[in-house]
Amino acid sequence: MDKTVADPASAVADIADGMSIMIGGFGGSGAPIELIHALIDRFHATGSPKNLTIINNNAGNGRIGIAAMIDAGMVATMVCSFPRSADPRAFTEKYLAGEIALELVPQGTLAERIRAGGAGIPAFYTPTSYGTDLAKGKPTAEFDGRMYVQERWLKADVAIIKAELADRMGNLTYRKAGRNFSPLMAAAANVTIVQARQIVEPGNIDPEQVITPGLYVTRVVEVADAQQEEALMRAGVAYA
Amino acid sequence: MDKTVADPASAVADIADGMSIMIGGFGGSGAPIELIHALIDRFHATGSPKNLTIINNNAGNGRIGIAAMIDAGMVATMVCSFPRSADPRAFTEKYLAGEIALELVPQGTLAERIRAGGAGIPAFYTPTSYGTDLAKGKPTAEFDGRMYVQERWLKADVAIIKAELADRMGNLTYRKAGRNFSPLMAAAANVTIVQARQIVEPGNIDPEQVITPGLYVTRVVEVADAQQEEALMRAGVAYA
Amino acid sequence: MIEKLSNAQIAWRAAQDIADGAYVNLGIGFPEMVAKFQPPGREAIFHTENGILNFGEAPPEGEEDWDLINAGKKAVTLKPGASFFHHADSFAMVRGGHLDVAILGAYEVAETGDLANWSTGPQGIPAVGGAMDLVHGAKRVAVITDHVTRDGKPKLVKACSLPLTGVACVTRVYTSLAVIDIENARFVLREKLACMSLDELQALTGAELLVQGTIGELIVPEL
Amino acid sequence: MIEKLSNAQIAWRAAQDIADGAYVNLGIGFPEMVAKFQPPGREAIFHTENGILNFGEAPPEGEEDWDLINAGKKAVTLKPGASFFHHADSFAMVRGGHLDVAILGAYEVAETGDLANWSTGPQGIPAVGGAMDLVHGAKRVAVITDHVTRDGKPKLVKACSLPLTGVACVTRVYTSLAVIDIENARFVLREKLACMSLDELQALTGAELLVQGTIGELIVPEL
Repeated sequence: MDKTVADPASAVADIADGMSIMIGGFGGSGAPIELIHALIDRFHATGSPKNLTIINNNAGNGRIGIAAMIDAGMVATMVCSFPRSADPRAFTEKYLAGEIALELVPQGTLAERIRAGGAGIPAFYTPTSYGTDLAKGKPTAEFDGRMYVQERWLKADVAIIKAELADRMGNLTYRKAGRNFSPLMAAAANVTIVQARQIVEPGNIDPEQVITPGLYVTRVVEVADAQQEEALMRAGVAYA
Repeated sequence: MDKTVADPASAVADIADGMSIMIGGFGGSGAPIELIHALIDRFHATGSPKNLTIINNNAGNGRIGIAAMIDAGMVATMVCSFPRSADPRAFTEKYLAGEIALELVPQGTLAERIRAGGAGIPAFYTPTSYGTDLAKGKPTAEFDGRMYVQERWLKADVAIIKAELADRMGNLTYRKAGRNFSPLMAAAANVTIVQARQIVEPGNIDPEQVITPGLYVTRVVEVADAQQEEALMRAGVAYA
Repeated sequence: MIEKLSNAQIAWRAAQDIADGAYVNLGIGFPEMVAKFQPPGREAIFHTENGILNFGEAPPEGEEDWDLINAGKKAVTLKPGASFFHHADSFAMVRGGHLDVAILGAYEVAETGDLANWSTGPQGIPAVGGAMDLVHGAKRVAVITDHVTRDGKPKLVKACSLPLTGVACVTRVYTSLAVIDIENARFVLREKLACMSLDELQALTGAELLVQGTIGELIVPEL
Repeated sequence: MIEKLSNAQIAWRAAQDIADGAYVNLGIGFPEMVAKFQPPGREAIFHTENGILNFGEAPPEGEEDWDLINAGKKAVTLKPGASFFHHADSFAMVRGGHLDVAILGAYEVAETGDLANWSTGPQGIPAVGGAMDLVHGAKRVAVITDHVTRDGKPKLVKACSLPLTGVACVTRVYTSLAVIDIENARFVLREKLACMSLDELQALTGAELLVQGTIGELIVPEL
């Protein structure tokens, strides 16, 4: 079993127009910049993929990563909890112009909905958002005297995430708080694409330390010197 | 912050009559034998704790561990998925005599209910058990054309579990498949009591490798040479 | 007298349908035997409910590590690329549809795909384990079973008489006499032993066997 | 002119109520300041939504690791005994009631305990983050805020006019003028600045301040 592919471009080659894509990362921490930029490269070369639904905690920062996808006009809908950032202009401009849709989801509900998508739980109840605008139209129910909102699972066509180590069977570890949404997204997508700092042979990751077991992973590409969104943003880099 | 205590007896000293207790382990793998036996010792010395509800995947094996609790007459109710074992006589005799109650829960539903208890999710839907006797009386609902059963969270007064390493803040790792239900139970109980093979100083467990963060743990006792239920059972040991 | 397949031969036949790279859960007991018959050159990855992916064979006697067991509480070993996870994560894999195949035993299988394999009725101690989760999780749920009970009664039936494990969940049955798919709530005969006529097989089956196209010969090596 | 507390002084006062060994989440922005004022000898453990428990201060500039950030996307460091976990596990801690205290900012707090702190209305870009989860998770949900808006209008009100973050969730408010508990859907005044009369404070508050027993003096060091 060998899930490795040669480069980011081939890793994301089957992502098509109209797909929903979960993108790992919280701000720049854990953001798979090279995979995102490979998608942007293909869009500039071919006009695809476009009309995408992107699921991420945020909505991009500066002019790189998800922000650059939005700038390029590839994104039809953002599903996120916090579409603000140090430099939120890409999303802000499109949103105020009515050119991008927003589904705003409380952060813990976003995480749990993705977790439910991977775990085969079609719906669950949470106290979060009860009585607020974000619960409007959702079923509610009382349990043990307290009111809860029913939330549905969230799945996607594709997840693209960043890992620290991968083996060629797709077992993954993450780096520090770069873990965030990625293990959840890996389980909730039909196809999970991983950029890892290093790909090792099976047996070289301690089974106790695997965070994402390989059965969730479709393909893995090694990106040894990955760029960091926050550093790029601070350096004023624009990817286009 | 120091959550360590001197010995198993003091670790479980506040477990009282009528409590619900989640006990980690799947068969003998991860079973906290010394903590269980400390409870049995107290019962023999004082008549308490009794009338307990025990939550575990199984219902004891041979005449040690949970089986010995049942033999001693401490257990009023077992909540489990599989009350059979190589030597199931302790539970079987009491059950057939009508002296112990059984709540039978599918294994994945048991795990998810405990996970929900720890995660503040009062109810969720699962396809498991739909259309079977184990779904009788439970609400059902259709999502995306498929039928699901509503299950409720499961919490307990106390969890007693076995870990590999602990630090004095309660951060835990587990040993191999001894992990099983323990991280879930640690989060779903009011009081979580841990026996660990070794207690180390904070900082001596890699933050990437912590499986149960310390905030779920109430107290930790070091049991360096813990007994293994399966080995005891095979050796014909009876604890009384 | 028809020479039916042995359990090992049924397990062998089921193993031939497991693709290279498949993630597989084998029920405790008889289904565990399927792992022994992986075709050469194919690498299946076995999952066990108690939190291991990619475990291997039993260790030599005396070398067991009782923290390293499968769902049947038997000692196992690890293969390179194994991982451990807790029970909720383990059943997320099951329920979330991440396993390619689950292979289970059966008391009865109905032509609707209903399975009864956990309870023989109100007497005795009920025990369900992970079976009810497995039948609603894996992409393909197959059953391996003798074609009839010890008393010679059909195990493949119109409707189960025993308590159900799951509704409309089984898609293929490997028996001691035949390979049968369940499609549109009907048994579709795919393969049968050559020494047995369709009528003979039908007589041992509790619901009608549909024939679509040719019936393959169920050929299994001596084991 | 009343000399109200600075933000640092409000944060200092809130920090005095955090017990030794408490697990604490501080909202992004102003509430993060509370961590600076832990009383000597007390060890609080700070949680951040993006999956760290027991993080510490910011690293020196130039030494940031951008995979080691807090929910406000600021670089942090680790203390001994830290741990990493994914987002679902992180919010299980929050929603499951495992944090002792969450301290948040506010646009408005109602005497019912309702909190509005995520949206100033339909104009602009809405962003909620983890606030709606935090208000329904921690055992104690406290707010730190100026007592009035920049325009001098009360932030403590009978009913919130802005979109709610949560219903009946706040139990204590630390303001620039007072410490107020919310009990039985009423504001109960616990401490106020000595230089200010009850009537003066009431005039700046949008709902009645109950007095139960003595009102403590809100004493905070120069910071």
